[in-house]
Amino acid sequence: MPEGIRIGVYTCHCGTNIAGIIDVKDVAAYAATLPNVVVSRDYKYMCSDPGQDLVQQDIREHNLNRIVVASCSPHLHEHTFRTAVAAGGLNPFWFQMVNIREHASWVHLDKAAATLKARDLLRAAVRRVALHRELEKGRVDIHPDVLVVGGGIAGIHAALTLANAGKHVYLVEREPSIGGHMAKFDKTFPTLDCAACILTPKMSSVRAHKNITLWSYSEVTQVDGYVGNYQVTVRRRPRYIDENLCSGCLECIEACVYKEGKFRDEFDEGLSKRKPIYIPFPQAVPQVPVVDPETCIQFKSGKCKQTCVAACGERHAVNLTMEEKTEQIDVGTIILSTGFKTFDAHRAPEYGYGRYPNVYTALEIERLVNASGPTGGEVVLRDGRRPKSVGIIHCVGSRDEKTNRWCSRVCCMYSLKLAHLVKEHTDAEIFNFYIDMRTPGKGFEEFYQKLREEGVHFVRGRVAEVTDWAFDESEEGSLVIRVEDTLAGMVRRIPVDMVVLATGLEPQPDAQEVRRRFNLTCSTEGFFLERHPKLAPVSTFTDGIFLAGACQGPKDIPDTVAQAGAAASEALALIDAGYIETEPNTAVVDEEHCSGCSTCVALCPYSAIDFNTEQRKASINQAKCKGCGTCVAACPSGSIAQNLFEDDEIFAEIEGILTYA
Amino acid sequence: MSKPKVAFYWCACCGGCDEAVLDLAEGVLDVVEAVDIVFWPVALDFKESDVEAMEDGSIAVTFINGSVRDSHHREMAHLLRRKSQTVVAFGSCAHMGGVPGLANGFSLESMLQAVYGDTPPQPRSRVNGHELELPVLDAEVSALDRVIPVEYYIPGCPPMPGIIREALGQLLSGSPPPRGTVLAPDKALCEECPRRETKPERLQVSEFKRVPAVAADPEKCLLAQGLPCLGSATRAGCNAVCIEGNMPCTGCFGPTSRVRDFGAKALSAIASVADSNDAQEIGRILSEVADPLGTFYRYSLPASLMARSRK
Amino acid sequence: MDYGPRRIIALVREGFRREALSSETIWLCASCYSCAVHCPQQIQITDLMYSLKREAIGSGLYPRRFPIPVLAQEFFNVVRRRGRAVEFLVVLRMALRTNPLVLFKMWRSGLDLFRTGRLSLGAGERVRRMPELPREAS
Amino acid sequence: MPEAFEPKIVAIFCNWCTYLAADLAGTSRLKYPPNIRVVRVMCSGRVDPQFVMDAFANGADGVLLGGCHPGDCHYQEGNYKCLRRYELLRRLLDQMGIEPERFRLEWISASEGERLRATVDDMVAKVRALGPLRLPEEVKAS
Amino acid sequence: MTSFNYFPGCSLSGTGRAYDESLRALFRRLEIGLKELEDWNCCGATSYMSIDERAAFVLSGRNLGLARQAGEDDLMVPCAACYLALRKTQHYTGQYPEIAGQVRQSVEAAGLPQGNGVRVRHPIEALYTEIGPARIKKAVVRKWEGGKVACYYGCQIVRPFGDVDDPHYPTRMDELLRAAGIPTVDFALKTKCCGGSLTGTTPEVGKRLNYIILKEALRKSAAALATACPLCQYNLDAYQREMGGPGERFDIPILYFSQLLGWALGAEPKELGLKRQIAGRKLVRQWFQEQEVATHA
Repeated sequence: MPEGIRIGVYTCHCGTNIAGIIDVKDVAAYAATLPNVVVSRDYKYMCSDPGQDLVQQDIREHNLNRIVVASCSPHLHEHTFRTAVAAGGLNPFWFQMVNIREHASWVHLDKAAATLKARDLLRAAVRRVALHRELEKGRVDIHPDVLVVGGGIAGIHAALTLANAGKHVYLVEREPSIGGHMAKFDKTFPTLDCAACILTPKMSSVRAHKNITLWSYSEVTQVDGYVGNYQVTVRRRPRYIDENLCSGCLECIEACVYKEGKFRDEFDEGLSKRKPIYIPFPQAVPQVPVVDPETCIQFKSGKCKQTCVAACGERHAVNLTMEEKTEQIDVGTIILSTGFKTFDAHRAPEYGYGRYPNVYTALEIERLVNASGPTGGEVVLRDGRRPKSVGIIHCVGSRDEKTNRWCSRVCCMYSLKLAHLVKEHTDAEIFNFYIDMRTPGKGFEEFYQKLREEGVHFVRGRVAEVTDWAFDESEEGSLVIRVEDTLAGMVRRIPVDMVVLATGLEPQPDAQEVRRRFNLTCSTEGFFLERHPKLAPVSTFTDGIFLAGACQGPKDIPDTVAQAGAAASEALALIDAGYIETEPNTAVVDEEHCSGCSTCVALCPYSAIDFNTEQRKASINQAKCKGCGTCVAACPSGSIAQNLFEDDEIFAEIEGILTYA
Repeated sequence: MSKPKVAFYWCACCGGCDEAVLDLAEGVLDVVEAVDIVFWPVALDFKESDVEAMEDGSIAVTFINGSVRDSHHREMAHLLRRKSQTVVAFGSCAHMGGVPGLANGFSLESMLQAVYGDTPPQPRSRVNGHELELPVLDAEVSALDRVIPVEYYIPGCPPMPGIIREALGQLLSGSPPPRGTVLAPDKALCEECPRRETKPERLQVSEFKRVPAVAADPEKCLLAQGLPCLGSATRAGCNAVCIEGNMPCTGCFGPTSRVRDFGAKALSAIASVADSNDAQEIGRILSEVADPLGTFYRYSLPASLMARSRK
Repeated sequence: MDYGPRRIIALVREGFRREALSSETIWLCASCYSCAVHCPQQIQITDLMYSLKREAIGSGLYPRRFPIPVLAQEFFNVVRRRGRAVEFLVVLRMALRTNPLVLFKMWRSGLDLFRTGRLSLGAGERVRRMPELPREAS
Repeated sequence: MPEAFEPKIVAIFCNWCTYLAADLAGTSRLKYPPNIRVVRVMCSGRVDPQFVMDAFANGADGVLLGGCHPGDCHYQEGNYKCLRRYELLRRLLDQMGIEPERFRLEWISASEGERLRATVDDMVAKVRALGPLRLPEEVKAS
Repeated sequence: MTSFNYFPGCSLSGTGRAYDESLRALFRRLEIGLKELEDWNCCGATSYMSIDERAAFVLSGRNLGLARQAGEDDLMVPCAACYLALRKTQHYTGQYPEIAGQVRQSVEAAGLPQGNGVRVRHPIEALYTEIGPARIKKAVVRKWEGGKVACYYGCQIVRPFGDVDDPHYPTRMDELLRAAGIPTVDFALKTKCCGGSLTGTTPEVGKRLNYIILKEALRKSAAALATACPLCQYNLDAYQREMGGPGERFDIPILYFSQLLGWALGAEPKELGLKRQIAGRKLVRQWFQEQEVATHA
C-alpha cells in the first residue's frame, strides 16, 4: 500500500434516483470510516458544476490525491469526473467510479440490502483507488478519409456533407444504384413534395463530386484496425459494364435479345418486368446498366448473340467477362447508413397477402402511384380494373408481440400519404384502419386533419382478417375487411377492391453479420445500438464508427437526414482534431522478469506483442494494444501488467467487496 | 569468536531435503567448517530437551523442511522459532505444503478411513506397560509460514545443492536479503531451459498428452509437444533438471513473486494455449489434462488462496 | 352478446365486477381461441373468459336460466360421476333444468342419431378406476 | 447457518457486453436480488483464474463471469480465451468440492438486460439453496 | 413409427363413432397400429374449464400419465377438444409451477408416471409429417369421382397450443386430400368456429354459425365438407336440415377427412362408418359405392 494516500469519497443522490433507495447519508458516513479516506460527502448531483467544483475544492483544501465517486455507470460519467479530477490538478486516473444507480438503486427494492451493497462497492473502490498509478492517455492520429456504407438518403447526405467540407469520402452501395428506398417513393409526407425532385439532384451531385468515390454494386467484406486507422476491404461485384467507358446511352438495353422485359423487376417490387441487362430506374446513379448473370442467356448457356456488346460498339463498355474486384482502402472514420427492410407481409397470413392478388404492400403502392412506376402512375388492380374502394391496414408487422413489438414510426404518416395519393389518382373510397394514429412531427397532425377533410374514412381497430368470404351479393368479388370498430363499438365487414398493408420497418436481414464486421452491438430488436440513447445518439461503442438513418431504428426522411448530418459532423470533429486520445489501459511487459515463454504472443488478436527471438523477451506495441488484458491473465510468471486493471487493483476490489467491515 | 549456531529440523517430509543437504558432498565440510550445527535429528544425536535447554534466540539460523501435519510438528515449529533468530522454510513442503499438501484435497476422516479402515490409531495406548502418546493429526496440512513467521524460503523438491550453497552464502553474508524472500531467481524456468530455443513463438496446442503415454522428443520444448510442462509458471533455479531428464516441470519451485496462486496461474497459462475457439473442441483438448488439482497444485495446495478443498 | 370481449376486459379493468360476471358474453365464448391467436398483445382472452365463467358460477352471478352455464355444470356432474361424458345424458339433464320443451324440438335429430347408431345411452361408458379422478370440485 | 442466508456473489463482467447489459437492466428498471457485486474488466479475457480463487477464498458464495456472445467479443476473441480457462478451472473447482452452480460463465450481450436479470435470479436462487460456501476458517486467506 | 397410443375420447364412442371407425380403418391400411389407452377418462372439454380449472388439468394429467405408462412417446388424439385439452395442460404445467404441482400430485396419487413429455398428436399433423402427401399419393388405390371438397379444420386443432398447422390459414388437410386425388376448394372459413355446444344451448346462435360455413362452402362450389372434429361434423350434419332461411334446404355430406382418405387408400366402405351420415346420404352412397380396388405393382 503506497504511502500518503488521501482519498476523497463522493456519494451522489442523483435526485431521488439513488437517494430514493440507498441511504446515501449512511453510505457517506460509512465511507468516512475507511482507511485513507480524508473527506466523504454526499451531494444531490455530483455531475453538475457545483458537484464537480466540490471535488476540486476538496482536492485543494484537503490536498487529496485519490477520488472516488459513487453515482451512475462509468459509461455515462467516468469521463466527466476524470476531467473534473484533472481540472483539480490531479492525474485523471487517480479516480475510481462506483456504479450505485444502474447496478443498485434502479434494480433493487430492498433499501437496507441496496445500501449494504453500496457500502461494499464503495469499500472496494476505496481499496482499489489507493493503488492507482499516474497514467497518461495515448494519442492516435485520424486518417482524414471517411467510409460511408449504404447509399440511401442517409448515406448520400452524410457523404455530401463531408465532401463539401473537403474530406474524401468512399461511398459504398450494395445495389446497382444509390437512392435507397426513397428513390422508390412518389411523394413525401407531409409536404407532398416529389421524392425524385429532392433526391435526384443530391444523387447527381454525389456522382459529380470530386471528393466522393462512389462504389455501387459493392460490399464491405472486412474491417481491420481501429479509430483513425481503419483498413477496409471492399468487394466490387462485376456489373459487366465498365463504368469508366459507359456513356449511359442505354442502347445495350435496347439491343438485348429479349425484346420485352421478362424477369422480376426488383426496383418495381415485382410489379413490372426487366431484361437481363437493365438499369434499375431512369435517374439511377451511376447511370450505368448492369447485367444479371442469373437471367442472361450468355451466362446460362454461353450461346447468346451478345447484341448488347455489339450495340456498344467501339466503346467496349459491355464486358461479359468482367471479374469481381476487391479494393483496399484506409479511412479514419466510418458512417453506417445501411437502412432497413420492410416487413414480409406473408408473415401475417390473416391478411391474405400472396393469396389474394388484390392485397398489396405499401411499397408496391408507392410504385403504382409513381409517375415513373410500372403503370405510369395509374393505380390499377392486377386485372387492370381501377379500384373503387381501398382499405389501408396500419401496423402490419408493428406493435405485435407475434412479429415485431416496436412501432415503425412512419407507417401512420405514409398511410395517410398513400390514402391521399390513391384518392387523388382514383377517387376511390378510402378506409384507414389504425390502432392509434401517431402523427408526432412538424405538420403531421395538420396533414391528418387535411385527410379527414378529404373524406377518407378512419376506423379505429386492428383488422382481424382480410377474406374473400362473401356474405351476400354486395360482397361478391371483393375483399372483405373484418374489423372491430372500437369507437362505434361494433364489428364491421367492409368490402373493398384493394387492400394496402402498411408494413413496418425491420433491421436488414444481414444486420447481424454487418454488426460483427464492424464490431458493433445491436439492440434487442436487431437495429444497431447507439452509444447512448440521448447523449450519443449517432455514436457507437466502437470509436470512429457512427450511425445514420434507419439502420439505428425506424425513422422518417427528415430525422434520417438530420441524423446523417450529425454523424457527418461527429466524423468531421474527429478529423479536424487530427487525433483522438485513447484509454491508457494497455498491457506492458516487465521485460526484466519476462522469461520468454511466449505464452502471450499467440493470444493477442491485434498481434501487438513482438517477440525478440535473440533476448527471448516479449514486448507490447502500445499503439497496437487495445487493452483487453488477455495476455495479462495468461502470463504464467505474472510479468505482464495492464494499466488501470493491474492484478493488485482487481484483487483489492474483490477483497474490498468481500471484507465485512 | 564462536561460529554461528545452525539447526536443521524435519516435519512432515520424505527425508529428501536432509539428503539434499548431504548432497552438498564435500561442500558439507565447508558448512561444518563455517557453522556450529546444534540440532539435526537425521544426522546428530541431540534431543528436544537439548533444544529446550538453549537460550531463546541463541540459534542463528534454523532450516525446517517438511510441511506441518500434526501437533508435534507445531510444537517443534514454535519451539525452534523461539530459539532462532532466523527461520528458513527449506524445500517445497515447508515452502508451500509440498506433496503431502495434496492431502488437503480430502477430508481427514476420509483419509483415515481409507488408510486404517475401522481401526484408526488411538492417541493413547499401552504397549507392554508403557503409556504411548501419538501426536494428533491437524485437520489439514499447512505450509510452515501459516504456523510460524518465516524469514526466508529455499524452494525445491528437493532444493538443488547450488541453490542451497547460494542461500547459505546470502544468509551468512553481512547483508542478508529482505525478509520473505524466496532464495531463488525471480523468473520463470523457461529462462534457463535448455530447450528454450525450440519453443515456437506462437505457442498453441491442439493435443495434450500424458507423460507415460508418449516418448517425448528429447530436444524440443515439451509444452510445444503437448506435455503440460509448468516451467513457464515456475520459478527458475533448478537448472531444469527434470527437463534434462526429458520430464516436464511440475512446479516444485513454486510461483514468482508476482503470482499469488501458483495453481491458478499455471492453469491459466496451460488453458490459454488450447488451440480452439469452439466449446466442445476446447473441452476435448483440455480433457487430456488429467486431474487438474494434482497437476497444478502438486506442491502448493496448502499455500494456495483456497488452501484446501471443501471435501 | 351484450358486451364485446374488449368491453368485458374493460369492465374487468375498471372493476365493474357485477356487469362483467353477469354478462352473457362470457358464456357465449365457445372457446375457439380465434382471439388468442389474433391478439397483438398475446392476451389469452379465452382463458380470461374461463376464469370469469368460474368466478360467475362461484359468486352465483351467472344468468340463472341461461342454458350454457347449466350445460357446463351438468357436463361436470356427469363426468365427475362416470369419468366420461355421455352426450345424451348431459343434454337431457340440461334440458330438464332449463326448458324441457326443447326436448321436443330435439326429437328429430335424436331420431337421426339413433337410426345411425350415434346415440350412446352410456351403457358401459364409465371409468373403472374412479378414485384416480378429482372427486370434489376444488 | 443463519435463518435467512443471503449469498454473496462476485460478478466479473466485461466492459462492452455484460456490464452494459447490467446498465440496461438498470435503465429498464428490471429488478433482481441485491446479492451480486459487479467488478468491471475490459474483457472477459482479462479474468485470471486467480481472481476466482481469491473471491472464493475471501468468502464469496458464488462467482459469475460475464462476457460477449461467441463471435461478438469487442476484442475479437477474448471471450474464447476466457472460455478456455473456464473449462479447466471448473474441473479444478469441482475437485475442490465447489458445486458447479457456484461458478458460472454466461454470455450476455449489451442488449440482454432481461437475460442478465434472469441469470442473476437463477444463480442467486441456486446458490441460496446450496447454502454458504464455508471454507475452513483457519485457512481463509488472511 | 409403427404404432401410436390412441385416445379416442367420449364423442368418438357416441356421435363421432364414424370418425373412430374410419381412422382405425385408415391406419390399418397404412399399417400403423393404434393402441387405445386403457381406462382413459374424459378430457373435460370446454365445460370443465368453466367450472374447475384444477380438476380440468388433473383430468388431462391422468390421460397423459396413462399414455406415458403405456409406453410409446406419441399419443394420437383425433378429437379437437381432447387434443386442445391435453396440449393446453402440457403448456400450462410447463409455464406455471403451481398448476404443475397440482397435476403432479394427483397423477402420483394415482400411481401413474408424469406425462409432460408425451407428444400429443393430431392425425392430420401425424399423417402429414410422418407419412406425407407424396407417400399418400403412391398409396392411392381408388379414383375419386365425387365432387370437390371444402376442408373445414374447425378451431381448436390449429389454435394456440397445437402444432397441427397455421392458425389462420391451414392447408395440410387440403394437401393430404389432393394427394389422394380428391379436389379441394379454397375456403376462407376453414377455421371459423362451428359454435361447439352452442347448437344445443343457444340453437339460434349455433345454427347461424354453421349456416354461414355451409353457405360459403357452397359458394365456393364445394359438394361436401371434410372435417377433423366430431363436434364440427355433428353440428354441420345433424342440424343441417334446420338451417337456412325459408326455401333454403341443404343436403351436403359432412365427412371426416379420414373417411375420404381411407376410401382412396382402399378401405372397405363399410369400415368407414359411412352409414352414419345424416345429411347427403344419397351422394355418399353414390360416391362411395364399391369400386374396383386397383392393385399396384
